[in-house]
Amino acid sequence: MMALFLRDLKLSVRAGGGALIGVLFFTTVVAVIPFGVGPDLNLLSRIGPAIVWIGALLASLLGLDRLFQAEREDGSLDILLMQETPLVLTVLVKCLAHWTATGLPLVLASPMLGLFMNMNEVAIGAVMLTLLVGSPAITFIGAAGAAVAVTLPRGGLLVSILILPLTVPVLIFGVSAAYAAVEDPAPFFPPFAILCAITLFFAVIGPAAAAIALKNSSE
Amino acid sequence: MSHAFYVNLSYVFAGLITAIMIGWILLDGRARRQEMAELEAAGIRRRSASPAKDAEA
Amino acid sequence: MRLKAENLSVRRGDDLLFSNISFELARGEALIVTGRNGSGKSTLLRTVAGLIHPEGGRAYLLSDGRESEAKVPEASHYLGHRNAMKVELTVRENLDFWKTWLGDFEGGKGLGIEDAADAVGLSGITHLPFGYLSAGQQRRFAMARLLVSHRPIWLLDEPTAALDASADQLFSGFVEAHLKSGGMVIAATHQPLGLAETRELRMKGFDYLAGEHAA
Amino acid sequence: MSEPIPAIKKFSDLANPTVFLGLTARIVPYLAVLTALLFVWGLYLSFTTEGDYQQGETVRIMYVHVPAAWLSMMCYSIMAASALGTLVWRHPLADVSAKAAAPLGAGFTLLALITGSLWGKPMWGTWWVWDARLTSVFVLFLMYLGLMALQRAMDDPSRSARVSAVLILIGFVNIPIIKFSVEWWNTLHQPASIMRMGGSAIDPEFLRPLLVMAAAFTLLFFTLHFLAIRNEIWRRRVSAQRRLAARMANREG
Repeated sequence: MMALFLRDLKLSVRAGGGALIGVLFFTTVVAVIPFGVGPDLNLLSRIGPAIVWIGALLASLLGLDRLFQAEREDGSLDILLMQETPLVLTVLVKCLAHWTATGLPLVLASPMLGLFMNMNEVAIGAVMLTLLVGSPAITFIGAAGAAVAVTLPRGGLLVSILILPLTVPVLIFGVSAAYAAVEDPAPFFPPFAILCAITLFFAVIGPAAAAIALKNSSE
Repeated sequence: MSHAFYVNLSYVFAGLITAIMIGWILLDGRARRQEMAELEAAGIRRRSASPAKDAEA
Repeated sequence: MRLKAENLSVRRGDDLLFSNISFELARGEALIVTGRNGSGKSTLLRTVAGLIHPEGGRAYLLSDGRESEAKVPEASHYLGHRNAMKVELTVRENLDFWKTWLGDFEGGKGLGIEDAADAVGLSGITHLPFGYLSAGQQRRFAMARLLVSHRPIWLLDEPTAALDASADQLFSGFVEAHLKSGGMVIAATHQPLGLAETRELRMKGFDYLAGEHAA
Repeated sequence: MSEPIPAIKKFSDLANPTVFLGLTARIVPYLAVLTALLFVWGLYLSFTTEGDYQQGETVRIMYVHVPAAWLSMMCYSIMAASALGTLVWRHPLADVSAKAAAPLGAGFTLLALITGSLWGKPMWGTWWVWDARLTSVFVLFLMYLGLMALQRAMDDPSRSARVSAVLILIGFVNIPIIKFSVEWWNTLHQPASIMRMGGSAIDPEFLRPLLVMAAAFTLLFFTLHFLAIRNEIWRRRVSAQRRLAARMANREG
């Protein structure tokens, strides 16, 4: 399992700077918002957590369609499927490697973008924490979508469209937890706990669905 | 927070970023050197294995 | 140990691609699957490998006359049209990954990476990225995957397609050695593999005679 | 790698990577020592001079912020010159130079942004504002990252060279915008005070450490750039030799 994790990590580092492109996309998406809404610092700090979250959500969808497609194209998928190792576990490890290579850099880049959105220190910390907890959920759902679309020749866009509605709960609770940390009346913990629960839930459901889809994908 | 804090922090960041750049360049150079040594080793072995063929080429 | 397939049928769309194929292989035996394009050679191999769910029938392992716990896919190497190697990684990283990932099936031990590279006649370039190699070299390292981890059954789909004559011979040597050490081979091919004693299963498309040549 | 250094006989020999590597091996040690000495002097000066009566201690941030900002633009100019070299003269080292400079430029731009933020917080009360100067420097940072991603995405250097050269030249529009943004638009950022018509407006008390630090950073950049070019030349040699090794293995096998 460790071998698979390390291999996937190596691949995403070598193949054209995957993490760099994700972070760049994230930064650019967030950076165009002030041009759209105007450089009003109060407004920016109010919408900041939501913008950073949406940016991270979109950026983490970027490389997902390649998760299994690349394996399929060179035939590795067949051999991975033939092993008795539970396929769910294989998918889970692939998801974790993908998240480490692309999701974690987004989390690390988020404080800088928080500053650009004129958020205060507490809000930045909250966004970073919620992203750290919530972004794996996006990868897990994405794995299911990627597995469904693995046989399609142009699955890339379809994966994003399939997944985006499913990530809405993650977005809702991630953003509301981040806001709760800043605005006094709302408590931070309940939405954060729900976010954790969603991630754990998808950590089970996503790989399981992906495994079923992959099992039935080969023709 | 005192102004000294910001001043020191900015120098710390300056040190950090230059250290990362220097470290990356040195490590990158070392990795390339090692790759060239590896190729050199492979090349020498190939030459000694079939000297005639290499002389033609 | 024996490999047994009973009444395999596979449906594609509305048609049956083939039906009721049965065969049995003992240690040291090879089965060559021949037939024109589209007759379902590849599909048969993928079915045995567990990658396609058959419409009917099944393949299983027999040990000591009883059905073994081990499944056919775990006991098999599958060498398809594609090499299952990452072009971004070096040959050694690729083979190393497959060696640790696949492990060894009981009753044998795979070669080391360098020994396997030596066996395919390409020692000394395992530090190169896989993508730098020519198609023929890539195919040879794909064969090396069969050597680094032990599997009693080899499922080979057009194994010699991208190979020149000398590599062809090399590969026949591997297959023969594998058979001698008690392995089993099922190969789909147009060209003869140059094996001395083999049985043949001729796929004729839908109007074939079920398992006529198979034991 | 201690390769014999061929004598430079013709001007065109400078284009020869081997000559360049020899030159680098000879020059870089001196450059590195000089850089270190300048940094020692500059750091000593910047921590011993008086604080500004308006800005207090924070003026010391200037001694890193201004050199970093200066380098972020100089680095891009060097890349633009290299891009011209690639497109017009097809100089073999030009693309190597541009590729080696991009990560350095990104690093110094990031440093300028960070130190600017750290200066802005106590002075303006905010880490960041979307004004012309800051935004255009941020765009510069994004361009560096984009160029790095582009250069990395393409495997074949000869193909990526011209594409990224074109992109670099298009992006050069941003440099005058950065330079003059403080004069064209009203911004929070203070206008340039060292290089402007009618002499420097800065107190010599601050000018000396600033100039020493600027020199130190500039030399640091050149040292690193030389080394990065060397690494890139080596990387391409390794890649070429690997292809050769693959071909030779085939012939023998």
